[in-house]
This record gives sequence, C-alpha cells and structure tokens, in this order.
Amino acid sequence: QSSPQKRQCAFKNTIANKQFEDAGDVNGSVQVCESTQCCVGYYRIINDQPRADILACDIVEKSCPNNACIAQPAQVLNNITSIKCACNTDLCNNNINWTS
Amino acid sequence: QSSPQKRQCAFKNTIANKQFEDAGDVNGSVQVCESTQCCVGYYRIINDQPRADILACDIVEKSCPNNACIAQPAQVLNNITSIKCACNTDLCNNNINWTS
Amino acid sequence: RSLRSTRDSTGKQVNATTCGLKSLTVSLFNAFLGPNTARINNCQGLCVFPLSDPIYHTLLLISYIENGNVKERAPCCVPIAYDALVVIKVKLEGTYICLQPNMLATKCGCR
Amino acid sequence: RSLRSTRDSTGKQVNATTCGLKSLTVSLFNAFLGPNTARINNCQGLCVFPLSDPIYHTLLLISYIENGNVKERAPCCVPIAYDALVVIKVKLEGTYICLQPNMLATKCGCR
Repeated sequence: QSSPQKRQCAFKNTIANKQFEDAGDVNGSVQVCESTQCCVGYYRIINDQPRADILACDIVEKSCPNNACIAQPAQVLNNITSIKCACNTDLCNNNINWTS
Repeated sequence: QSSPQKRQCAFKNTIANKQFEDAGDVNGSVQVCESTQCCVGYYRIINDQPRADILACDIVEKSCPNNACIAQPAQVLNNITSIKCACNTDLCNNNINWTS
Repeated sequence: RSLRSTRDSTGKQVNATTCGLKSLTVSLFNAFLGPNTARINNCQGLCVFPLSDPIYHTLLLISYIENGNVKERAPCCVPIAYDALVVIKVKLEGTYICLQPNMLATKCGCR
Repeated sequence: RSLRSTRDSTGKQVNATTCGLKSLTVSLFNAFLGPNTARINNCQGLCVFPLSDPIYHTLLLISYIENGNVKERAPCCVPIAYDALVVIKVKLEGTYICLQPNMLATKCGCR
C-alpha cells in the first residue's frame, strides 16, 4: 500500500501563527501538509503591492478548486486592504494572481 | 445607648436547615433573632392536622404585619398541602391560627 | 439603556429603549412555600447597535438579517446572568430551605 | 424538537416546531479575511412545555404571562452555548490566525 502523495506549499509565517506551523512539517520555505490538499496565501496591500503575511498549508479555507492561486475579492478590515488565495498544486501559493 | 430588644421566636428544625440555625442564637426551643422582627412557621397538613416542620426567625418572608401567626392560604406543592404564617411578637409562632 | 426613536409595526414613530433590565415582581405561590413573591426582573428592548454585550454570533446574525434575510429569527433581548434566591421547598421528607439558582435576572444581552 | 399544532397570529392552525437548533450559513466577508463562510446556526421555535433546558426564571415568566400579563416580554428561543471558530484576522501588526469564541451556536434554550 502506498500512501497518497502529500501536498507541498510555500511557507511564510510573518508573526507567530503556531496553528499554521502545526499544519505540516516545515523545511525552510516549504511545508508538507499533514491533512489538506490546499495551499493558501494571505496578503496585505501595501503601496499598491501585495505583501505575503502568511503562506502555508490550509487550515481555514477548506476549499481550493483552482490550480493557480487566484486572488479573491479584496477585503477592507480595520482600514487595511487584504487579499487571499487558495490553490491545489505543489507550491502554487508562491505567486498570487492579482491585478489592482 | 441601648440596643433595641431582639425578637424571640419558637424554634424547631425538623430536617437540617442550617440557614435557619444561623438566623439567631438557639437555646432549646427558643431562638433570639439576629436581624429580623419576624417569626415564621412552616407546616405540612398531615391527617387534617398541621405539623410544624420549621419554627424560627424569618429569613425568607421579609414581612409580618400580624401580632398572631395567622395561616396564609394553603398551598399544594409536590402533592403535599402546606401552610405557613409569619408574626411580629415574641414566641408568636408557637401556635398557628388555622381552620381546615 | 438609552431612548431612541424607531418605528412600530404600523410605521408610526415611537420611542423605544435598547435592550435592558426591567423590574418585574411575580407570585411564587404555585412554585414554593415561601417567599410569597420575588422580584425576578425581565429583559426587554431593541437589539440595535451599539450592543451592551456584543458577541460575534449576534453581530453576524444582525448583519445577515440587515442584508435582506428578514425571515431569520432576529436577536432577542434576554437574560444572560441570574442570581439565586433563598426559597422554602416542600418534599415528602419535610419542609426545607434551599438556595434556588437562576431565579432573578441580573443582566441582559442580545442573543 | 417535536412538531406541534398551534395557531398563528391570524388564528389559523399551523404546525410549528419547539425551540431548537437550525442550520444557518453566513458570509464572513465583512468580518474576517478567512474563511469565506461559516455555519453559525440559529435558534428558532416555540417556547412551550416541556422545555428542553428549563430554568426557573423562564418557568416563572411563562406562568406570569399565561396568567394574563400578555404585554410582558415572552421567553425567546436563543443560543445558550457556542463553539469557537478558527478565523484569519487583519491588524496593523500583520495577518494572523485566531480562535474566535462565541461564533457557532450549538445549543438552544428559552430565556
């Protein structure tokens, strides 16, 4: 019996987000997901450019129909504009498809 | 300065009712009330006769306009008929004025 | 708890209070041998911003209904904290005194 | 949670459920960066005997209203327990994950 191949995602954890560290083994900037096929990216828009705050295996979104990491509609929360994406191929969350 | 005279009430405590014991010093069948001018009596009607379950200084009723302990309307609780009275003279709760 | 202007079901402008505690005294005759009455209070008033005790489920529910889903059960002004009351109970074994929990409403919130 | 026959405000006989949990999914777009939606549920139904979670304040209130005081606020079917949900929040310091309490209604009662 071979176990199904585990998803690999780009990993970045700007401020301590312990729950994302627990989502899979981290080796440098790559995380091997323990229990999801989805990678995610959470970005803040700073000077009209997205800056990745979190790249990791998904533990929140629970759905990722796209191969590439396509930005969902921007949200303004606490006066900060943010975007996010979720995708289902290895390291797909390294780049976010976004136009301002 | 003389402190006002404390109310004395007949005392009977069929089953452990610690709160009534704490309502004043008990000497045999008399209780000297710590902080009320009201005496109370709680009775169950057994074989058409009232049987005192609790005689003590009041800590529940908070009102006692009568000198004598006149039974309030009978209550049926848990299929048991009970009556109670409250009064404002020394040892007035020794007898309950009740007609079946 | 503040007065605010609103409209009743017929569209008439009325003054209504936001959710808060209101005095209510009831008879305990059918429940306990004593006391005769108790001030149990009740909660009453509108569930509108700012909420006195906001919790996320209520905020999300208000927002969902304001977005047009008017058939959903709207938040209701209810007690969210209670005090106990000393009462006299009657059982086969005898008459006894007891501290009965959840008798008196002491705080209201929108839930 | 059982079906029971009752009458609506026009006197028509209708079937209504007693107070219980009902599935409700809402958008979190205006509240959190993730997830997009959450099943927060809602409480709905009649507050009639037997109550699933009877507390004395509610019992006394129902009895008071049944005795003719129909203007008093009647008990309302509301959440009495909640679960937390993991959400993504945005602050000036950065984007972070957080266990947000009181997000999902898990139990209902009449209050």
